[in-house]
Parts: sequence; C-alpha cells; structure tokens
Amino acid sequence: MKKIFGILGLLIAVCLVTASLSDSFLSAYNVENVLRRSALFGILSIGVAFVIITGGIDLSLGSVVCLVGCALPWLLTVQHWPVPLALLAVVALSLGIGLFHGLLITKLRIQPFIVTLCGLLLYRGIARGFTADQTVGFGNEFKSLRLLATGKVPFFPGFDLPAPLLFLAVVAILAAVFLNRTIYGRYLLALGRNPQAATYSGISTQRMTILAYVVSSGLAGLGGVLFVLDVNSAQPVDFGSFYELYAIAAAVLGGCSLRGGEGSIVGVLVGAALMQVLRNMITLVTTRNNVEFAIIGAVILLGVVADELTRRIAAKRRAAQVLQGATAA
Amino acid sequence: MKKIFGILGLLIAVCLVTASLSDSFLSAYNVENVLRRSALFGILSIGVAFVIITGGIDLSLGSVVCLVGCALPWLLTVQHWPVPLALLAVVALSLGIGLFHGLLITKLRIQPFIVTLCGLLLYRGIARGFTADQTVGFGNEFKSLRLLATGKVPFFPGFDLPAPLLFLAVVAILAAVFLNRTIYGRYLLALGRNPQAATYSGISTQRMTILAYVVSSGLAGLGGVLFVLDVNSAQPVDFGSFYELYAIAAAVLGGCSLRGGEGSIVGVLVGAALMQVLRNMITLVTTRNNVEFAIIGAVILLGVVADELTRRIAAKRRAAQVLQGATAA
Amino acid sequence: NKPAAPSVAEGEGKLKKIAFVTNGVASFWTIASAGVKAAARDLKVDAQTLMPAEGISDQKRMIEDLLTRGIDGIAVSPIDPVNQTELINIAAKKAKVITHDSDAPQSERLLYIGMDNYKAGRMCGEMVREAMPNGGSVMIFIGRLEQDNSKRRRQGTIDAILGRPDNSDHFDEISAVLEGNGFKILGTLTDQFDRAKGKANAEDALAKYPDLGCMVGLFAYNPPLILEALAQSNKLGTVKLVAFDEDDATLDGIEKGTVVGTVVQDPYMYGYKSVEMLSALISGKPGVVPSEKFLDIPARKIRKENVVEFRSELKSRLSAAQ
Amino acid sequence: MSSPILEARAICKSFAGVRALKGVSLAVHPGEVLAVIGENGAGKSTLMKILAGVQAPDTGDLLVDGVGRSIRSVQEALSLGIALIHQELNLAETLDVGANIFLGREPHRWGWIDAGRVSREARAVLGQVGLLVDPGTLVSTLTIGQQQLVEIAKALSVKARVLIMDEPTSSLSDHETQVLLRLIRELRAKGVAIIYISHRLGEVHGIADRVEVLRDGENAGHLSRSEISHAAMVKLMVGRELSQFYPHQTHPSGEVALEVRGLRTAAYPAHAVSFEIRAGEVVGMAGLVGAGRSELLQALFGVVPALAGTVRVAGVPVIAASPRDAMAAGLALVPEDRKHDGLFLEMGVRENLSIATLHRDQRVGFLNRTKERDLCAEMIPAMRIKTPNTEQPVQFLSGGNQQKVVIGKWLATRPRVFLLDEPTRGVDIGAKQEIYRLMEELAAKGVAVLFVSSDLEEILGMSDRVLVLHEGRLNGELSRSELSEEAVMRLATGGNHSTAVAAS
Ligand SMILES: Nc1ncnc2c1ncn2[C@@H]1O[C@H](COP(=O)(O)OP(=O)(O)OP(=O)(O)O)[C@@H](O)[C@H]1O
Ligand SMILES: Nc1ncnc2c1ncn2[C@@H]1O[C@H](COP(=O)(O)OP(=O)(O)OP(=O)(O)O)[C@@H](O)[C@H]1O
Ligand SMILES: [Mg+2]
Ligand SMILES: [Mg+2]
Repeated sequence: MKKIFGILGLLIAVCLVTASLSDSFLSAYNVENVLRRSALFGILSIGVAFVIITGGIDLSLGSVVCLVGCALPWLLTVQHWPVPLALLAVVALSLGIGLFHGLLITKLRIQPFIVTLCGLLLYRGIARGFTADQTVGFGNEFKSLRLLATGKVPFFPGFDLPAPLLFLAVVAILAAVFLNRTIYGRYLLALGRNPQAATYSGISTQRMTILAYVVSSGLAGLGGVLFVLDVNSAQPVDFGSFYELYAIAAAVLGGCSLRGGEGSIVGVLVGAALMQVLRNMITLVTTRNNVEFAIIGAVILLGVVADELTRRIAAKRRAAQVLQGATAA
Repeated sequence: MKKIFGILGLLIAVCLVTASLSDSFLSAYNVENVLRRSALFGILSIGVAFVIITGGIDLSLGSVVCLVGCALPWLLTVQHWPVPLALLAVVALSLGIGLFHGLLITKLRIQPFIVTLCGLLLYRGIARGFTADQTVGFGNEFKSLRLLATGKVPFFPGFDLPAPLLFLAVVAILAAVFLNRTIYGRYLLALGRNPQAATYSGISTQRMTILAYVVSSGLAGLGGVLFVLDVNSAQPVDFGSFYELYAIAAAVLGGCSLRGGEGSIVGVLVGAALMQVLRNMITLVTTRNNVEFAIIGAVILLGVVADELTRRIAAKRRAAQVLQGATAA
Repeated sequence: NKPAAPSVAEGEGKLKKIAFVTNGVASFWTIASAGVKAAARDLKVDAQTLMPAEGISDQKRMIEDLLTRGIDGIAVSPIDPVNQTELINIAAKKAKVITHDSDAPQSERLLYIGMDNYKAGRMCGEMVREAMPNGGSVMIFIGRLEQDNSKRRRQGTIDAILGRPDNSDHFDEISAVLEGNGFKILGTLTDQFDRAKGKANAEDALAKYPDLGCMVGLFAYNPPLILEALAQSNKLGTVKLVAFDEDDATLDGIEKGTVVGTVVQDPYMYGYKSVEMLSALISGKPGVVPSEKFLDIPARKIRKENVVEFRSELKSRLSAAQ
Repeated sequence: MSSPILEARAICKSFAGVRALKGVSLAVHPGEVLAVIGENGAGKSTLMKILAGVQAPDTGDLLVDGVGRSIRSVQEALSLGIALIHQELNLAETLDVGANIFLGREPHRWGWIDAGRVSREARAVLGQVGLLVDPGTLVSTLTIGQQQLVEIAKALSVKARVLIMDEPTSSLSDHETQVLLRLIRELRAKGVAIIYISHRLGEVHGIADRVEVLRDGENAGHLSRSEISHAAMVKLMVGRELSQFYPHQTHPSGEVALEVRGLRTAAYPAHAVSFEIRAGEVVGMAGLVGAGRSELLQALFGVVPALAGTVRVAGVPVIAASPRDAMAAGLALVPEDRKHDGLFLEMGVRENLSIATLHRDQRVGFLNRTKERDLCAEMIPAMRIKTPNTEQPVQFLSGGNQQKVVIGKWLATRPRVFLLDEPTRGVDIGAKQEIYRLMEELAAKGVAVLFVSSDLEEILGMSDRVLVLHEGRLNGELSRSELSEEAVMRLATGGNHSTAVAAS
C-alpha cells in the first residue's frame, strides 16, 4: 500500500498543476475524455499486471489490441458476421492467444519475453495480412454496438460517466478481489516471488501462469474491442502500437515489481491515469505536442526520483531519531 | 556454448532455404548488404547484452540511436561544428546517458525498466525538440566521414567487407575478451547471477552495473552514428524506433537469459544476423512484405520451440541410457 | 479515360520487374497499389508494391534488396528527398528510377509523378474560408510534420486561410499562433499515426477552445477521428470540418453536410502512371515521358455537389483491381 | 509393532551424471520418530523429496498404509497426509507469515480466503513453535532463524500423519530447538510418524526411536533405540570412528586483532556493543534467534551500515562501507544464508571458490587462470568437497558441500580476522570436524576467529571465550573456565553474569 502513495501524490500534483494552468481541465467534457482514455489504458494495464505479478512479461498486448481491433470491424463489415458471433470470435481469439502463450511458457519453458515478443511481431502481421493493410472501421453503422465505448451514463446533472469507465470498474473490482481475497490470487503472488515455494506448497504453478497470460490477453482483447469501437477505425500497421509499453509502465509505476510477487490494482489504475493526464495536460497547456513524450518521460522519472528521495530522507530522519532516543536513554 | 547451437542451426537453415529460393541471395552485393545490416544491429545487441547479463534491461537504446543519429548531422550541418568536436560530443552524450542510467539504478535503486523506459520517451522527445521534427542528414557532404559506414574494404576480388563489419569485429572481440578473460567480466556474470552474493564477495556491484549501462548506451551511440552515416538521414520521429526490441530479441535468442548471469557474444551475433537474414529473405523471396513481421515472429517462435523439443528428446534419450547402464550394472 | 497501353514487346521469356515503393503504410497507398495492379495487368509486367513500415532505414533496405533481385524499374516516394539523393542515384545506376508523390529534384531520377502538396493545401485553405466567410478560429490536425509533403500541405492551408501570397518556401513554427484575415490559427497537433491519440487531440482541442470555429484534418485518417470527437460532443455541423483525402467516413460526412469538403489526390493514378512510365522507360520508349520530367496529377476539391460521382468512380477502380 | 504407515522400497534416483540413490529402503511407523542420518550428499534430502512428491523416483515403490502408491505431486502427498519441511527455506518473501503458513491450503469457501481463520490458526501454530510475531508480518523482514520457525509452523499446520523434517534445527539455537523437540514428542504421543534429519547427533540421541543411516545413496545400517549412541552413529555414517571430535587447544593469544567500540546496528540501536579479539583466539558468539548476532557480523563486514562505533583491525581504524573495504582490512565473513549471500548457484565450484580472490590474483585486469586452477586443486581436497569436477554448478552439490565451498572461498582470501556465521549449518559430522580443524589451524597461524553458532555443543567445544548476546546487548562474556551449557543459556535468556556462572 505504502508504495502507491508516491505515485498517487504525483498524479494529484499533476492534476493540480494542470487545473491551475488551464480552465478547461476540470470542465465536464474534458474530465469525461480523460476518464475514458484512462479507463481504456487501465484495462490493458490490469491485464499486464497479472502477468507481471507472476514474474513474467507480456509484450504482445499492443499487437493483440491491433489484431482484435482490426478483426472486429473486419468480421462485421467485410465478412458480415452477426454481432454476437463476431464478438464471440474476438473473445475466443484473445483468450486463445493467452492460452497459447501460457502453454508455450509453462509446457515448453520458453522465456515469456521471447514468446510475447514473437506474439508482438506475429499478431500485427496477421492483422496486416487479412486486412491487406486496409484501414477497417464501422463507418456509420453499428452505432448501438459502439455505445459500449462511446456511451455515457448520467452521473449527476452536467456530468456523465463514460461507458469504458464502467467496464474498468468491473474489471478492477474483480481483479482486486481475485488478487487479495481468493486463494488463486494468493497463489499468483506466491508464484511470482518464489515459484519453488509455490510448487513445494502443492500449487499448480503451470495452471496459475497460464491463467495470468489468459487474463492479460483477454483484457487486451477487451481493450482492443473498446478502442476500435471508440475510435471507429483501425489501421493494422499502427493500431495499438507501443501500448504494451504504456501498460507495463503504468503497472510498474503503480507498484508492480518486475521481479514478481508484488502489485496492487489501485496502484496500476493510478499509474494508467497518470500517463493520460500528462498527455492531456500537454495538449491543454502547451501549443506544441511534439515534446509530449519527453515531458511524460521526464515527469515519470522526476516523480520516481522524488519518491525515492523523500523515502530516504524519512528513513534517515527516523534512524537519527532512534539513535538519539537510544543514546539519550 | 551448447545454448547457441540451436540458434546457429536456425540461421543456417534460413540461409539455405533463402539461397535455394533466390539466386540473388548469395550475390556479392546482397551478402555485403546483409553483412552491413547485421553488423549495425550486432553492435546494438552486444551493448544490450551487457546490461542483460547483469540482470537488467535497456529499453532506451532505440531512442539513444535516434538522439545520436539526429545530433550528429544536426551539429555538423546546422550548427557547423567541426567533425572531431561533433563526434566527441555524441560520444560523450551517449556515454553520459549510460552513466546517468547507471547512477539512477544503483544509487537511487530505481528499477532499470522504469529508468530506461523514461529514457526511451525522453531522448526521442529531445531529438524531436532540437530538430523541431525536421529531418536531418548530410546531403552531399561529409562523404569521407560517411565512409565509416558506407566504406568497403576489399576482401577478395569481387567481394568487399562493409566497414561496419570491421567495427563489429573490434567490438565483438573486445566484448568477448572482456567477458571471458577479465576479472570484471567474471564480476558482471556473477552480479547477474546473484547480486547479493556478489556484494558479499567484495565486488563493487554498483560500479559494475554502471559500467554495463555505459557500455550499452555507448554502443547504442556508436550504432546511431553508423546508422545515420549509412542511411544519410534521420527523422527524429521514427529513427531507431523499436531497435531496442530487435536488439534485446537478438541477445535473448543468442542465449542471454533475462534473469541475468548468462550470455555469449557469439550467440548474440548469430541472433542479430538471423533477424536481418529473415528480413532479407522476405523481400527477396516473396512479393508482399506486409507479413514480414509475422514471418519473423513465426520463424523465431518455431525455431525456439524446435530447439526446446530436440533438447528434450535428447535429454530423455540420455536419461534412458543412464538408467539402462544403471540397471545393467 | 484509361491510358492507352503502349505496345510493349512481350514474350521475351521474362516479364519486366517493377517495384512501387511507398513512404509508409496507409490506405492511400492501398488505392495506389490498386493502380499498380491494374497497370501490371494492362501492360503485362510484374509489378509489386512495397510499403516500408519503419521509416527511412526500412525504405533503404527495401531498395537495396530490390536491386539485389535485379529489378528493372523502381518508383519511389522518398521520405527524405535531399538526403536520399545518393541512394536514388545508386539505384538509378542499376535500374530505371522515378519518384512519385514526393520528389527528389537533385537526384538522377528520370521523372516525378505527383502533385504539388502546397497547392493542394491551398485548396483546403480556400474551403476553410468558404465555410467561415466571417473568419474565426482554426485548428489543424496532422499525422506527422516531418515529411516534406505534410509540411507543404500544412503551409498551403495556412497561407490560403491567412490570405498570404503563393510562397511555398517558408515554414511556420508548429507552436506559433497565427492571425490574419479575420482568422486565428490556434495550432497544429500531431499524433504520429496513433489513432487513439489523434482522437484525443481532437477532443482536447474541443475542450481547450470551446468556441473553436473550424477543424482541418490533413491526413486521411484525421477527418474521421475529428468526426467522432464532434459527434460525441454534439458539435457536428457547429464546428466546421475541412478534410483531406477520401476516407469513407469523410465522404459520408460530405454527403450528410457534416464535412465541408475534402481535397483528394489521385493515388490510383500515381500507381498506374508509375508502372506505365517505368515500363516505357525500360523498353526504351522515352517519347512517352514528358520532357519537363514532371507528370502532374492534380488534386481536386470534393464537395457535396460532386461527392457521389467521385465515390462511384473510386469504387469501380478499386473493384477492378481486385 | 504396528505396520508401517509409509514405506519406501529400493528407491533409485539419478541426476545428470550423479546417482543419488541406489536402491534405498525405509519404513516409518505411527507414533515413531525415525532419525535419518548420513554424511552430506548421502541422499537424505533426495529421498525425502521423493517421499513428499517433489521429485519422482526412477525406480522403486512407495507404500502408504501398505498400499502401493505413486506419489506424483506435492498435492498428492499432502492428501495422503505426508508433509515435508525442506532443508532450504522455501517461503514467498513478499507475502506475510500467515499467507506462507497456509500457502496452497488456505481455508476458503468457493475460493474465498477466510482471512480471520488464517490469522487465528496461524497465531496458534506460531505460538506452538514459540515464534511471537504477528501473522501479518512480511516474511522478508524476518531473520533466517525466524523464517525456519515459520517453515516448521507451516508443516505443523498441515496436521500430517507423516511429518518429515529435513534439518529443521540447522539455524535454530538451543532454546528454539528444545521447543521443537518438545513439540515432536507431543506429536509422537498423538500417533504422528516423524522422520527427522539432523547433523546434530545430540538431538538425534535425545529424540529418535530408531536411526536409519544412509551412505552414498545406500542403506548403511540402522540402530534401535537401545543401540543409539554417538559413537555408533558416527561409525555407521563415516565408516570409522572419529577421535577427539572438538580439536580445541588453548592458544597463546597475541596482539588485539579486532577491536570493536560502541558499535550500534539498525536492529538494536539502543545497545552499543564493545569487545576485542586477539590474534590466535577462537571466540564463540551465542544468543537466541534474533539476538542480533548476524547483524553484528554484517555491520563489521560492511554489508549493513553501522549506526555508530569504531572498529580497528590490528590497531588500524577501519571504516567498512562495503565488504570490499572490510576485505582490504583483512576481514572475511562466511555468511549465514549461503544460498542468498554466499553462492552463485548456477556457477561452477571453481568460479565460486575463486570469486573473492580474483581481484588479488589478477594480471592487470585479466583472469589468472593458473592461480584459479591451483586454488581448486588446493581447496577441493583440503576441504574434502565432494564434487564430480570443478565445473559442477554448486546448486547440484549437497548442502554441506555447498557450505564447504563458501568457507573455502573465504579461506582463500587469507584473512586476518575470520568471521563465521553459523559455519556448520547443515554440515555433516565429518565435514564439521574438518571445519573445526580449519578453525584451529587458522588460530594457530595467528588468525582471529569469531564464530556465531546456535549449536551449543559447538560453542562449548570450540571457544576460547564466548560472547553472549541478548536482544542486541552484549550480556556477558564467559572464559573457557566459566563455560557451561547452563551459563550460556542463562546469559542468552537475559540473566546476569554472576548468577550465570554461579549456577553452573
Ligand atoms: N537436482 C540435482 N541435480 C544433480 N545432482 C543432484 C541434485 N540434487 C541432488 N543431487 C546430488 O545428489 C546427491 C544427494 O544429495 P542430497 O541433497 O540428497 O544429500 P543429503 O544427504 O541431503 O546431503 P546434506 O546433508 O548435505 O543435505 C548429491 O551428490 C547431490 O550433489
Ligand atoms: N530486514 C530486517 N527488517 C527488520 N528487522 C530485522 C531485519 N533483519 C533483522 N531484523 C531484526 O534484527 C534482529 C537481529 O537479527 P539477526 O539476524 O542479527 O539475529 P541473529 O542473532 O543472527 O538470529 P538468527 O539466528 O535468527 O539469525 C532481529 O530481532 C530481527 O527481527
Ligand atoms: Mg540434505
Ligand atoms: Mg543469525
């Protein structure tokens, strides 16, 4: 828990600064936008957090977003599948990808980095293949389906909650309950820190690992569906490109250790929101956005450094006090 | 050593297949091209291998390539610095970046993934800032400087060695000697295996870690210089983009474990060459290149799976023999 | 108005090998590749489209590999014309090389096929002025600004809006706020081809400037994303939208009146003409090639009155190429 | 006698190149403590792992209640009522104590953890083993000894019918050991079958109903309750009799080699510790689990920062900010936790032995391979390290042999002051004697030896002088003439010096 205070502080600081520099930041319209984007990236980040907690990594996530994001409109508008069937297909596809990763990693013991890096190359390539590099989208159709991503739920007068936020809420609550309250969550955490201890305790580590990759790909699939419904078009070459890095960054910022065994869902959400607020800030406050990434990088770095330094100073002060108390006594 | 046989076999297989499908593959011109590209990526991969061996990761490498690749022509053609000074500046820049990473990681104990991810965002952003997103290049000037990357050294009649290959040879030999013959190389490997035990053994783990990041960024800088001299122009937005993933993939394919402590320079070179030969094959043999990445991903995955399976079968056979010997005795 | 196929001597065993190299991957180039295929069929040559996914070094690699394959002719859209001159010259020694879409005038290319992006930009700017006769504030959205064509396109748009004279040689800073002629250009936002980012840019602009008058989307996918943002904030029609290129959603919008109009290039013709010209050059019929080494394929304005006709033409070409 | 609850028949197991078990048989009955002893690498742990489903035997049969079973997984073993405390710690450090105790067996309803029950029951078993920490404490903040107690609590919570303990006391001090032995007696009275492995023969003597001896992967013999004696056990294990187990001699002490003044550590900042050790002295340091002994040695060696105090080696002040500085001053530390702090498990014996001396033996930065080879040639026989070759990864050595590698590595640095933290943890009797002999030799050469041990016998047998810590305080010092089990225990539990010495 302590670990997320730093990042939460950073998020609040960035929000305050942006609000003071731009009147529009706190407008209902802007808040809804930022919430929607944070929700979309939050879903991806929670997925990858599961894998990171087991001590693995999933680099394929952006490509799964791309594959699913291209497949859904392609199935609907080019292949003219009925909506439920198309949705079922992309869900099965993303879960299947996760299963495939999990099996390669557990049964054949191939490093997760390699498996998912190949996935990164492969799935985008497949999407480019079946779409023949064409942009796919819904055009003016499927409006009601698209409400899943673009819809709004009235919250209080003048402020609506974007639909993806509800998805995120459900996913986050399920994930948090799963991790903290169920035996399987416990197994995941144990497996991440000490796979041997987990095995010796009679835990089926393979099944848990596979589960983590299925969750990761599954949520990437959900993210892909929501992204394409929101944006309304997907170009296979760059749809979802680099999203794996954003998601991993959010998870790690939110307190997941890449060594496994640690992670909090709240932290991950804060991490995902931070990235989106930063991007929003840059467009609202500055008139150039080509240094956007530089600023994000710099802020994250400064935040992490500041967090570390305050922690150290606090520890030093505490030590000094203890010593003083001790020598005085 | 054993670990690299699999990947070497894969490289040879891909070469044979390509040669049988395309007459041009073995032409001097093509071999020179493939060698030059492999050399450029090989230099990057060796750099990142150092970091991976210590159990770290360097995601900033593509952005360092970008920063250095943009800075050199910018300094020369826009700022009109003299060549030696400009070269000195980019060398200092890349080494400085490595030092910066190393210090953050060792002194402030920030996770390498975070530090270098911020680097990835930051350095490209900086390059986009000072070039104002303009493409920079040498145009028709600095021909002699460009020979460093485009030059050829006669090897035997009709076949020249591309200059970057010589750089690679020097770098690879130095790296291999360093890793296998010096005490510092041993320290690096030990540190990657068990940092705690390394500290207890009187190894200055911080200094070794910093060294690894300096080598990684330094070689990324060298790579950046050679890349821009070869291509003659750099666009800050995508120059070197994703190169970190290729380099890491090459290193891991070549036998570096992301858990640290393992790695062979020869393996890394083979890994880097494999990626380039695959891409070459796709352009030479097929008439569509939009599934290029899918093919690379699939080949790597199949290769790794095949390697794992043969290893297992071999192990099983050996175990059976031992058992037989035991019961016979 | 299908170009007549020049009588090419065929049947010498091997087909002429021609490559059409783009500057990236986009739907725009898919239409061009339809033209390439159509020409290949009409002229009986072996023509292939290559789209580099990773920018300039990828393009270089592709050209090198094409030369390795013994290609006869290459049509390339150079990403960085000035600095790629040398590469083009090397290629020109081994094959016939022409440029399309974006020129490399100092190189030894034999021909440039394309249009003037600055002029096309000005057409866009003119439509902005038509849409807002009393002036107002304008925001520009574009994928990237580092390509020559996108810089010129943006500059043309700005110059026409501000009523400046024709002068394609200058460049306004990306962050500059420009005023003149009753218009205020608030800025240019780039998205590096990340669509979610492109949409976020449009949303953020709407949040930042509640009284925004007109949005200009200069890359093919920008107008549809802006339409999405407008629809979600109930500002369709209130905020004007001027588009570039012929995305389906853009054309729909023009039909419905939510998009003022768009400027279209003719990528199909880029592809078709490139193959046609290269094939003529390879078989040594220089008569086909214009003497000024420039084949202009001008841009067109598409508005409500001609959009239906344009769509049917586009559709028939694409289906013919399948 | 009742029929065996668990029986192993003619078990064989080999690893790449090593035949660890060559047809071993074993049987244990309800309400019986069966001690399994043998030298390091005899195959004890391997056999236990097979019984508990961690590893599969190559050939051989397992019978539970007389019925043949193939125990293929830990889960299967647990469901048959077989629980194993591993020789090496196996805890998930980022989880709390309660979570670790019930890992894999959480009380739950439809997957939902009953946190209240976990905490209640964890508290109960922790109380049983005498570890008074909150179940919510993170395992990573516990000392090795405390973690060992968590492992025991974990095994107890299984309520197994067969409880296998592979060296449960190797990092426990006498006090905790007594608690454990009492627990074992209670369990035995309830009819639980217990397999007990230890290299501390005193314990075995006190608790075992029967002793099974393994040697080189084979049954070397067994002793019934009445036959158990120190000498008999040693004879079966080693194949010969060991004379004079503790080779201790009084040494003429020389100059002060190590002088510690007012040293404070982060664990116990309230207490400043001061002492000195002379060249040629062997000083033992005793205390209960968590008394701060390890922390003290770590501070001396520069692994953890000292909060205050001065250290002098041979009169020269040393500011050890890192082990490197400490080594330069002539210190060496054999750490308590060899797996975490001492060894590079995947690296070979050679690389592990030479790592601390590479710097000294370098040739302008290059490895001195001759010296490295010479070092192996010297250390492997001198320490009697049992390894197929110098390149064998140390993870495949038995625990005792791993320990010898660590000691050998530090011996090679030729220290002036040798600090050893639990030097004989998990080491067999033969090797123990080797280590004692080495300590003696070092002392005779004028090295100052300071060793921390939880094995009281060893403290009594080997020390010229004993320092006893109690909750971070140096609670007293006993000269060899004052030494007795009683006196050490009293000081370790907080009694004062005069009563401690008087009592004995
Ligand atoms: N995974 C493994 N791979 C290879 N060899 C192994 C492995 N595990 C054990 N061995 C070898 O098997 C033999 C028996 O080891 P085991 O750990 O059972 O000994 P032990 O009797 O428990 O010794 P100790 O008292 O030191 O714990 C040793 O020679 C050891 O090196
Ligand atoms: N990382 C830590 N965080 C908090 N407290 C710690 C930590 N490490 C040690 N301690 C505390 O410091 C005290 C001394 O521990 P130390 O390891 O020095 O004891 P010890 O006498 O060697 O006991 P043991 O036999 O258990 O190793 C203990 O009370 C322990 O709880
Ligand atoms: Mg053992
Ligand atoms: Mg201790």
